[in-house]
Amino acid sequence: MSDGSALDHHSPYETPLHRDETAIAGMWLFLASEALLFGGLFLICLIYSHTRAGGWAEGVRHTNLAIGAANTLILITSSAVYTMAVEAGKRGDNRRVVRAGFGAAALGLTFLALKGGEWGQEFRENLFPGPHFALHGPDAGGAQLFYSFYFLATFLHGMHMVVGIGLILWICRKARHRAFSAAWNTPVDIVGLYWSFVDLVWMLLFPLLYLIGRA
Amino acid sequence: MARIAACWGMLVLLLAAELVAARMGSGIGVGVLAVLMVLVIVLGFMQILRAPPLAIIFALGGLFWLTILLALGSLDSFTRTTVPVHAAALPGPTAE
Amino acid sequence: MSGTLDPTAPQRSYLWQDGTLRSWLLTRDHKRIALLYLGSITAFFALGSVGAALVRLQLLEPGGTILSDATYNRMFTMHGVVMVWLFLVPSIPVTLGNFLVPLMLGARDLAFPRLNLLSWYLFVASGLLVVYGLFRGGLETGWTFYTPLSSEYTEGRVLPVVLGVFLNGFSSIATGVNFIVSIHQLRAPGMGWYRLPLMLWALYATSVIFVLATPVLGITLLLLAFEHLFRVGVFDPSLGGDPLLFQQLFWFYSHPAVYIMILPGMGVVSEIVSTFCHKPVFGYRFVAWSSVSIAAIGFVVWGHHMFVAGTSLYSAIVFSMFSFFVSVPSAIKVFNWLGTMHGGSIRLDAPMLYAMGFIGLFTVGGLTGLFLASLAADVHLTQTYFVVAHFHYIMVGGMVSAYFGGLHYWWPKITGRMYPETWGRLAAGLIFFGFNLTFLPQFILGFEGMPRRYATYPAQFQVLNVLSSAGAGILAVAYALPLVYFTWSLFRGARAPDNPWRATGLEWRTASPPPVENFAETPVVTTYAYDYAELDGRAGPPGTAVGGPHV
Amino acid sequence: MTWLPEASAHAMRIDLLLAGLVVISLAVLGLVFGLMLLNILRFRAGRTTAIARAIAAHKSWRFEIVWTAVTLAIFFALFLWATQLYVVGFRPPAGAIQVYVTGKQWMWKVQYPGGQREINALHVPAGRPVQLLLTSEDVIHDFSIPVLRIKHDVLPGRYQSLWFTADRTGSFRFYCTQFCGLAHSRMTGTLTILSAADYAGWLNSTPASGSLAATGEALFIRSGCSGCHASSRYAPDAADTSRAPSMVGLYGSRVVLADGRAVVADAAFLHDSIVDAPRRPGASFATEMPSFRGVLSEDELAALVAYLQTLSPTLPPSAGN
Repeated sequence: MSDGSALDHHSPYETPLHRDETAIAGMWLFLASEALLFGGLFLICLIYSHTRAGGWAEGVRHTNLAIGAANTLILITSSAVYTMAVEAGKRGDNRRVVRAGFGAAALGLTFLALKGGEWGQEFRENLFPGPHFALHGPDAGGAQLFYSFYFLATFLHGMHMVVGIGLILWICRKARHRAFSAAWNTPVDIVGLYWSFVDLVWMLLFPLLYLIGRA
Repeated sequence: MARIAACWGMLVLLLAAELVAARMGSGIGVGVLAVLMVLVIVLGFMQILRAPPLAIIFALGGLFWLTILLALGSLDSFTRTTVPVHAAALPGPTAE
Repeated sequence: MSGTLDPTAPQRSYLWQDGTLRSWLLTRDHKRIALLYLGSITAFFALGSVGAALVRLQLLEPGGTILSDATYNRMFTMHGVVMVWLFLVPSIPVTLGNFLVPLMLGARDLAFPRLNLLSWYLFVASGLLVVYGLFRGGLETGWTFYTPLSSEYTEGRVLPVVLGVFLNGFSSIATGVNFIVSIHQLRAPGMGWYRLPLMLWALYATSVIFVLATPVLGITLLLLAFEHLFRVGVFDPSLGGDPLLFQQLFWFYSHPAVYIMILPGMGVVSEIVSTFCHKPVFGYRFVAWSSVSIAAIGFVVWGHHMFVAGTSLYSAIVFSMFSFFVSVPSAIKVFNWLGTMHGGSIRLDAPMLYAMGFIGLFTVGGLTGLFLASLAADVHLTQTYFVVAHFHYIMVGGMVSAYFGGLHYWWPKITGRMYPETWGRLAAGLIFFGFNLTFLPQFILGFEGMPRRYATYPAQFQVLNVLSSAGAGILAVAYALPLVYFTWSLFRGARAPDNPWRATGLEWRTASPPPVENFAETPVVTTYAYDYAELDGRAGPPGTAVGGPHV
Repeated sequence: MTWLPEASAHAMRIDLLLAGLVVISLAVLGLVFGLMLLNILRFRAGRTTAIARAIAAHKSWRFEIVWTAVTLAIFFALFLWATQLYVVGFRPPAGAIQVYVTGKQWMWKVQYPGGQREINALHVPAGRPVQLLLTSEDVIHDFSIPVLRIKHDVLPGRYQSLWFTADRTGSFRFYCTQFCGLAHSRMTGTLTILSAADYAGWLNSTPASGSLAATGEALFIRSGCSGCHASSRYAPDAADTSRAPSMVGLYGSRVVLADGRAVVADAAFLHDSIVDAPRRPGASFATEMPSFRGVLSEDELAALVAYLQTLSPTLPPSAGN
């Protein structure tokens, strides 16, 4: 794909358009697969937030809403900024791709930094499940289930963020070498799909981890 | 550019509404708003309607199977009657 | 293999275009990747077979003298994990599928060639990780990893094995994405959906399961790894967690995985039966759509693994009903294969023998599946040797027979050499006999109540166990035979013509073995998939078969 | 090998269902193999004349509808039949005897309403409904009684119910059928179905709880003795002494040692034999007993010896060693 709009000799495609459409469809299929990956987590949440409602809600109340809400705002903005890169890519404007890409990646890193701070605080407060778990009482078990879920879900989402930031930086590097043109910008588009998907997952995790059951 | 700004604005408003709904204790309200946010992202940022038709099929397929997972996966837990064992009861009740 | 290098071949086949090791390891050619896969899964098949052999040897004696309990438990776990994830799930899709999908579509390659190579590397990495875990420390949880045994009570090497299987999932997803997108986007001009060979319908359905079920296994194993690492997690009963939730998630993948294993086999059998009857597949559209409906309904039956696990009555009833539904499309396929044979011009070459073995053994497996879908019968039979026999009939009797049939059938195309026919038939017969001797007694053992995964057993079960072990010995010899004569044929086999079986299908329209680009020019499809009249017209009147289709 | 007996009316109903399934399966198998054979005989290449194949290809949908409909109908009938027998398991009758069964790696602890306890053994009366309340102390086990055609997984943290009305006296085996770790295959026991009078007698003669012998019985399982030594008169494998001598009736019997001496197996002999197993002439056992010196404390040895003494019920237990 490094040689831009031309098809290389081994390519199984008729035309560049055919190839690009195929790549985008392939990405959507991969995202469908990813949706099922997070689907398993959502199932856990759906069940325990009903069968262990008390402990679950107690866990929700102990999350840091300020950081969570700030992170949501950051991620919304990051996704919007990267979508600008996609638009710039469509026009073949490599400079804007670089600028928007770096902006989106920086916001992503901010998200991770805040998340890391939140984790650190939670570790200090002994909210990581285990024998020294901070919460006691009849609902402590459910709260531990919540925090197992919380740490795994945020870890998995964080890993997706790391991969996404890596992909964005890769796009920026290519764009600096003026790799994209109005005729060929599929990688920018595909990374955009992935980044928006990571954003989308957070839009569902945020209410599940911070809001529902809080009041 | 205007599209992106509009979507961003909508998402921020929805986030604010979500926080208000959470304060009021309306779990359903929060859920509806979250789904709206997802829709804004899928339609506005990912532009699914302008993707190849195949992409729409794949997305709907993923959604369908996700529904199966959630519906049938939770069927058992929501229809089960569980008799929990309390730690004190483990050695066995002496009088029945 | 350089002994068969033939520089005088008229076309530069994919095999000898560039013989360096580097060119093989960095290849993007789907045909070479298929061969890389073939080598790897053969090695894993051998490894899994060693596990099976040790298990069967141990069970010769009620007291189980050759292995300790701990070793026995590790061996059946090793057998299960290796066979399921490193052989059965990938088997047909990654070898025959990788090789054939572009050829059958009339395309130069799969949609994402580099992703395809990546999937092989992921597969090898996952295999090595699993093998490392299984041999450095071992694991004794069974391939199902039920919590809390696997998370909090085992001393085994859960992490490497689970992470290996997790990686393996990404390899599956990559293959699935590649197949689905290729079948949508890379069909040759004129090849409509109803002109696709049934093998492609089957692989498409398989890929849907790859893409949509595998991620759920991934998240399940991550949750398990978390719980094992920190000794506390979402399935932990001491916190009020529900270990059955692990089973729900696990079987959401692992039941459809059974259809990952069997659907490609059905595709292979459809191709073979049609070719060796020289007749279009009876009820093409029904066979095609039955693949899709098996994949779809296969997603909603997983609960039948849990009828005695403590799930609710409603859940059990719903899943039992769906389980009956899923066997309808399978029955449709069996009847249609028989309908294809009716009025055909049947040749009993080795691939056809394997295909008929598949039909017979798969039918037994499917029918005994009804026993297990029937709620009250399942209560008595589940978790006994009845279940062991049932799924071996599907996976080994069915799937492995189809895999061997497919290997024989496409061997001339893959290597450009014919295998020795007599040996092929002998091996097919021996596999059928050895298989039945191994697993028929296990149905009775299961009814009698012998639980599975027992290192020792009451003496009353010994006779049937000895019979079963004897069958396993025969089966081992039968599986080794093809390895020997396939290798022999690479050097001494007769040169294969382009279309040795007088089959339809685009893969037979190119050279054996195919050139790197697959086709000299993009083929154009003008007729449906199994048009033997058109084929015979093109090739002139058939010389070998008297009963050719002159209408 | 004898056919698996049916020890309840429910077991008979399950066998009827299984028989129905077998009949249907054999019919379908006969059809499939028969058609395959017929086709091969009639349509071998070179043996047949051209038949109007095109017709078959175009008229296929009628056949498809027919065999799809027939299969569906049969399946639905089977579904109803099997489900109705399964639902019964969820409705234990009022007034059933409730017995608590706890699974633990790798043994079954059984406790009766009157306080009697047993390890790896379950005594029930014939003709009266019995409800087992099952739970586990560690991993998932499964309590399976083949002669009653029932089983249920045993989960930590909650009770599962399994009920039956046995109608045939005798001793049968039950198993753990959910893989539970190292000694999974040793986690079996004996179900003894007694007549109502025998059951009452058994309840009276069984000590209620906490005796030294009961502790010893638990040790006998936990230390791995039960893996090789038979210890139950009623167990189907009581006669199986291929691995090690049976403990039933050992106490008080005469034992010939390697040097030809014959001694009476008294409490001291049992104690010393556990610590260092004696060689016996002419006996070839599949396993060799390890030394338990330093493995078991004296308290534990005393309990074990007390337990072994109860396996020879005709003799009075000694006053310990």
